[in-house]
Amino acid sequence: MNLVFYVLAGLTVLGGLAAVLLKNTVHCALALTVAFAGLALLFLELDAQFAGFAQILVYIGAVAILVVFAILLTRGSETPEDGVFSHTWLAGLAVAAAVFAVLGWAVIQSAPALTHESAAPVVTVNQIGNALLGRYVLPLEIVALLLTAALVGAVIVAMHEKEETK
Amino acid sequence: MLGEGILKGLAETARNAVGSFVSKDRLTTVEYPEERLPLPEASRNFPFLVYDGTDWEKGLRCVACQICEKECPPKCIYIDKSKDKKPDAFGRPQIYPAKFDIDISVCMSCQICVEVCPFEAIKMDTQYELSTDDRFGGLLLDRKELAKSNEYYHQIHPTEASEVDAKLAAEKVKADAKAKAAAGAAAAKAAAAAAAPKPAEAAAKPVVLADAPAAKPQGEGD
Amino acid sequence: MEEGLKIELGKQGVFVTTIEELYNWGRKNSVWPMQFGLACCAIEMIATTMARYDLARFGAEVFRPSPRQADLMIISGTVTKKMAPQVVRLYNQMAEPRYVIAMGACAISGGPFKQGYNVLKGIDRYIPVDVHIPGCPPRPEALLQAFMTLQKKIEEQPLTGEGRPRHLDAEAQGEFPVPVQGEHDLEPTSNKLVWPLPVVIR
Amino acid sequence: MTPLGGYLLVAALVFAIGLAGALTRRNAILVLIGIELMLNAANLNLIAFWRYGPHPEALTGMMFAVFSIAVAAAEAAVGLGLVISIYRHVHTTDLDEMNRMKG
Amino acid sequence: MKSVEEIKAAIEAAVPGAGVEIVPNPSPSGQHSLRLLPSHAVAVAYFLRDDEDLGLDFLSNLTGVDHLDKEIAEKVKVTRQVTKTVDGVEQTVDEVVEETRKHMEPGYLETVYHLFSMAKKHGPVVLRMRTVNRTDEVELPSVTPVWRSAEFQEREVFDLYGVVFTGHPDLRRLLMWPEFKDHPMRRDYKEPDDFEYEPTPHDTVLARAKDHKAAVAGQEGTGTGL
Amino acid sequence: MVSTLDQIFVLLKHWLVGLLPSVLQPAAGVLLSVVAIVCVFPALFALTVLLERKGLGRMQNRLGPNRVGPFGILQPIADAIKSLTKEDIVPLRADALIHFLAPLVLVVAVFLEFAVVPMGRNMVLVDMDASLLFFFSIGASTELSVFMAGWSSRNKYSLMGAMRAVAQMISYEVPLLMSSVAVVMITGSLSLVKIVEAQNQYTYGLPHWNIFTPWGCAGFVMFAIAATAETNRSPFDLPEGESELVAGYFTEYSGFKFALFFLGEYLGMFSISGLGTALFLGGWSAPFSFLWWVPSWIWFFGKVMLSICVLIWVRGTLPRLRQDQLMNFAWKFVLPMTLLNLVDVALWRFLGEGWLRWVVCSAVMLVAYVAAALTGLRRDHIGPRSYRYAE
Amino acid sequence: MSGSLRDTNLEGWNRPPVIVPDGEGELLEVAMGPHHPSTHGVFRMDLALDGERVVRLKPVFGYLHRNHEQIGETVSYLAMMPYTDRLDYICSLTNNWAYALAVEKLVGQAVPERAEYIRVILAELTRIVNHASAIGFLIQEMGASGTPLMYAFREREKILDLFESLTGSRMMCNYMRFGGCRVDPSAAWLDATRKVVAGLPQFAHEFENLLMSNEIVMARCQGVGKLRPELAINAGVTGPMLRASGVNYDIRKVDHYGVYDRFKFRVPLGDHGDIYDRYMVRVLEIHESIGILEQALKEIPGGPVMDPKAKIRGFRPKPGEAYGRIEGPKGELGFYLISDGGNSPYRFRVRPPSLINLTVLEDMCLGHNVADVVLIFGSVDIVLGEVDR
Repeated sequence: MNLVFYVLAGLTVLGGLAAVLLKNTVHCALALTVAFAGLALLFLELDAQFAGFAQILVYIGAVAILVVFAILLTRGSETPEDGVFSHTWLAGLAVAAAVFAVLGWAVIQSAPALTHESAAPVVTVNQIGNALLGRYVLPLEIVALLLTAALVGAVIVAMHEKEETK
Repeated sequence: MLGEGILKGLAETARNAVGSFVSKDRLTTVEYPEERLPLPEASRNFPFLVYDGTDWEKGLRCVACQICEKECPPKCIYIDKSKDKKPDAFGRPQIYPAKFDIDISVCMSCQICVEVCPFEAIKMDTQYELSTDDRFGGLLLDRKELAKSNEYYHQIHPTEASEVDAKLAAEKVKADAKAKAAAGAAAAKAAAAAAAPKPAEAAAKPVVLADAPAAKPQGEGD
Repeated sequence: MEEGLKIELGKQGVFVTTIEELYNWGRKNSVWPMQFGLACCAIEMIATTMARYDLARFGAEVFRPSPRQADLMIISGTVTKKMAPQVVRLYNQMAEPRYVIAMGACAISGGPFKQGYNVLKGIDRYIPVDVHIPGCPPRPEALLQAFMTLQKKIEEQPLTGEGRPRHLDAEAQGEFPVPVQGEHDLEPTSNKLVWPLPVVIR
Repeated sequence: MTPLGGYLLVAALVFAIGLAGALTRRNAILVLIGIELMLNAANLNLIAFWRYGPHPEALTGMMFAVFSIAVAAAEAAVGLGLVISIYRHVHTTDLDEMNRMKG
Repeated sequence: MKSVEEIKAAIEAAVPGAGVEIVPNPSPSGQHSLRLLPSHAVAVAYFLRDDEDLGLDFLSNLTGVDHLDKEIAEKVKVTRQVTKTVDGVEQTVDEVVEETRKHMEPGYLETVYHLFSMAKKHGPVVLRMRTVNRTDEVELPSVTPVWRSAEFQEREVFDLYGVVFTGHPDLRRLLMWPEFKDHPMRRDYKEPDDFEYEPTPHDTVLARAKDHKAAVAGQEGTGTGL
Repeated sequence: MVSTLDQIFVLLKHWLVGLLPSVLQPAAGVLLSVVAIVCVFPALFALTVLLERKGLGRMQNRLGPNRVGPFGILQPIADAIKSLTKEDIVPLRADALIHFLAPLVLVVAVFLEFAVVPMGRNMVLVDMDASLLFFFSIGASTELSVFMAGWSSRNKYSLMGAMRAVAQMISYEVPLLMSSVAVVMITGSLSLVKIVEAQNQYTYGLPHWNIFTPWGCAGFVMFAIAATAETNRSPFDLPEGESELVAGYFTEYSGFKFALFFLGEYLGMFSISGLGTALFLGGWSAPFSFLWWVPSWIWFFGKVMLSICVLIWVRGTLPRLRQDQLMNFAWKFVLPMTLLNLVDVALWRFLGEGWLRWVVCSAVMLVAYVAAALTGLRRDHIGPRSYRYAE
Repeated sequence: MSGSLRDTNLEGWNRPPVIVPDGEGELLEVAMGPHHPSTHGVFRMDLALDGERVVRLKPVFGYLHRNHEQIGETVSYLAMMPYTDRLDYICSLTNNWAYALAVEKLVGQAVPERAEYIRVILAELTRIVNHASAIGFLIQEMGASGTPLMYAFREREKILDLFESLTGSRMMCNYMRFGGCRVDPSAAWLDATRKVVAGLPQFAHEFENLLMSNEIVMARCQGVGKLRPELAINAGVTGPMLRASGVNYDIRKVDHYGVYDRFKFRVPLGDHGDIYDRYMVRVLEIHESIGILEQALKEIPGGPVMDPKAKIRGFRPKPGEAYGRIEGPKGELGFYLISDGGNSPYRFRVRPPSLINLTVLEDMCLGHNVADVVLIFGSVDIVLGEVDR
């Protein structure tokens, strides 16, 4: 627990808050990237180099850009006149608050049981690679299958649209 | 094959880049303020007025006939005819331009004034370094700024100037002969008839003759 | 700084300069023109940037298509009444310090076409012009010479006091009103602040 | 507080923010943004547990997180693709309106 | 290439009632033209384009000409009855008197078409049409459906001369801005007063300067610099 | 002596850091390296801009800037003074904050990329295990700044430029990554330092650079194409294609923000050239073993400048592609070729030493290239034509 | 020419159907110009885009409308000659020729043989200048940072030097007169011209090397902006653009004006009518022009360059009218003059090839990309001075 942690945590939370609260959707998307960056830095703080960089590469490099593209393609950046929150926003907020209360209570309750500092594990990319193709080869294959399915699905959706416009 | 054309193009630019260090053909830049390309003889930019002799005011060939003013397509010449006559470079009394302005901010360098001038008085200059930040003062040339000597004319358009000189000399010879004849005739007349017109008028006559073409186009212009 | 002292220091290998000189040197040597051609003179302007005349030697070949990044607007050709509002708008979009060269007769006064119903009789009716080049079209050398005239003008500008450049003058006009295309003519027919009625010579 | 507790709290907070966003926003894309935040919160938990767990050298948590990132990318792509394709039909990304139009 | 007379005959055979007139051209160019009636012009145009022998598939040039109202003064010999005292008796005598009569010939706007054939490589065939007058009845049929090349040229004639082409799909001003009201190529167009100052004034400019001065003086009550 | 010269910057740094109390030493070391990077590359940028302008000039039979200072070398300084003092315009309707942040994000991200590029023996700011991944992940965030610039300007041309840029950068990032993965497969490490060291070996005095293998050569070509597209250089400079989109995403930028974009673009070029150098051209290693005595950083910067020169040369020659052609090229040609290249690398690895692997691997890539190029051209009916004449 | 007009339905507006996917709301409206880097000056296109695809294109003219025709009706016949220089300001000499030809037709003026040869030489040099710079600008618009344009202008400078030493001005030559030419070229000038012409094939070769087989140029140009011959004829398209669509129509061959029937030259024709054909037809025409120049320079006869009976000042044609046209580098350049006997024409009309060639701009651009629009526009090869006059 040091200053760096607090700064990063603050960055992440503020980014997240901005991402859900701001009116302009593009601003939301950019705030989201701030939250992603904060999280990635938290990963680095946790000595998970590979996961951190993967987080930046995938989330900032791809997901955030995709979101931005989607916003532009759907003209979602225009703020509707009758508010940006749905009419059931109160219920949603209540649910979220309840969830946070439960989670927070659980974390604080179990705090004494949680382990303290341990030595930073040294994880090389080599190890990750070996683990991926060794112990975790099945999940890897499944994820690969999933990604392929997603790819094919996306392509089919796009092609379908094209035919329709013609 | 894909990429072949691209490689050809790359080779071409490389040849030019390398060539620019060795051959003058491939490095065509003329570093302007220090070195300048010689202007061809026919080159033209803005008109100027030729004067003979040394005194520009006296030697202007222009007799303010206003043909160029009428013919100028963009109407950038302004001439005020003098009321009186002054002797020109050859001592003949002549109408002269009291005012001769050319607005070079309008002039289109077409050379039509030169073509129509019957007195070889207006010619094209090659001077092009005229840029200025003074909108009116710098771009409205008056008589004094326009007047350039015949020597200068010889310098910039040597062939043309010599032709013009020869032509003028021939005309002068003709005019002199005529004048002499006229004077002779007048003298004879005077001798014949005791009451003679004033000889000065007779002497001035050739000039009026030379002026004659001016009268015609003036009527045409409008 | 005194000139004498400066020369003396220069002799001893110490080069002294003032902020003013450095600033003027910088902007003088990096005048990026806007990629903006109007008519015949534009071809000569292009010819000036080409191999034989090579405007690049003065560091000015960076023709920026966007007015935001350009320093110099070369009005190369006839400005028609239909085009004039756009020219003024473009000038307004340029960032200070900005300069204008009126290239050729048409840009200065309407030139040979000035009697026409759709031709603006000189762009300096609406925007301030720094250098005028007469000619129809001016030779590329004339444009180079005008460019050097402009550089000289920049170099000699004091940064404070009388005669300081417009962008350092808080009271100077920054944006110029864009004329409106009316039913018969542009309205107004000139910007009286830029183009006061000249003193009549005759 | 222990470091792990801190991370877990941050993760819980981010998760709650994401949930709130997903539940309260009307714009479909912003709902997706909320979901992404929730996923990320989960990833933070995984990494934190791996780091402070008993066997960091086993790489389990980290692997889980990496897989989760990969899956999340697929999810985002498909989700956004669906939003865009729905948008082409109904010309809105407003979930309330989509609901009203049924179609 | 057929002569103008032959073309006229062919048109009249193909389009009954076309009412084609030959307008001779006295210049050495010998490009005589045919004047069409606006009511039959499009039919004639289709005929000219599609006819096997003519095949005038290429409308090269289309332009307008403005003819102002003309005051025509002609000398007419009139026989008048004059009462004269002839031989002391008042008599009514017929007398032939030459008299200048002035009458206004209404002006009109004219369009001229130069047609060529790309397939047969001949031409030009010159057509012309007239409007009724210059003010309110200025409509002519558009030939854009026949020859696309007329599209912009007709717009230009509309812009500069004010001829309204009926049947043109997109008749807007071409060269001047849309708010502009006048037709500047008409011979009676008067330019707006934007005079400022001319260093080399000439007759027309001086006249405009005078007008300008008067206008400004009338507006502001003070004379300006000029 | 030779090794001192080679390590002169490292020694200098150690000496300077050694002057400080030991508590501050690690931080000071990093700071010093950062300062060095922040100073050296902008200077290189100035030099490159001048080189580009003069080089293009030479290709076009003219001289290029030569008036400001001797041979025009002060030209970049004048440009810098002008750009930094020029008025900074934020359009009225623009999103001022994002408009301001965009160039900063770009420059910061690009500077970060230099952290992992080895610029000489022992000359790397951070020698981390996953440095290649770091490089790509930081590179990915430059796209965001481009988008921010285009979107916040509220200009149609800017927005279109930004969309093009982002689409192009995403498309070419995949082949860029894939072609680098080939090297990773051979070296077995994501660390750029290790990758360079693996290439710093010589047989008969010739280096073991990756480019001198069939897969490496193909990979390098693909990498070069993708890198050109990634940095928006001609012939892939569509996002700022001035004949179509005025100035692309930075149309509305003026003054120092524009200068930052300009800087960011060139720094991107340096960093990606540095990466390519490290991956395929042997990084800081000498091209021949007998040249071992030349300091390593000279080789590195020499190679980077060489690739920059090639980029300038290409820029001076080629027109640009169209957006859809660009995308097709990425997805239908470059990406399949890089994927095939991975197979090729695997073959190389398993065929073991000997002539066989040279033949097989070369044949695979060549055949694939010819087949792809021919079918591509035939599909689009593109090719030279003959013309007929009428008398 | 393939097919006759009757086979195709050309009634009015049969443009390719425009698919607007989901109503107009989706379209992005962009006004390209009047200040845009690739509009060759001050031209504006109002585009409606679906993504990057063009679904509507309306050209807007008049930003360089300099009232040429009105000026022509107020100044004398001779004074109009320098104004014609400024019509198509890249090819002033062909403009001179077209105007001189129209006036000569109007008054029945004959031209001495030597003057005809000089006119041919100057016109073909102008054609080379125009085509080279048109290709240069086209490739420039394709994004080639100016190198081909620089090469084109390098050659142009050489030709402009010739123009200047003959006529006195680089661009605005004002050289031709009714009944001949203003000055007689010296033998030295002809020699210099021969030298320049001898160097031209090498330039053309270099240009071709740089561009002709370049894959990027081919990919950008082939199959883009196709123009059918029927539409081209109907829309009055002329010049290289028409010939690129496969229509054999060259006024030099059709009208036999000047002395063109004495030279052997061929007319290159394209088969596809796309940008690449337009570009290649221009390249091939450069070669043909070089051929004509070589023949003309070899055969040029002596004699006067001006009909001695021709009048310069006080030129008042008898009432009548004439339409004279030549094959300008951009297409059919015609002048239509009506004389009422005064010293300025009653009606002075320019038939601008550039303007009329733009009639089909929208048809060629629909369905293509913005980037293609720029190229298609560039391949039309216009000069705004002539479009707007």
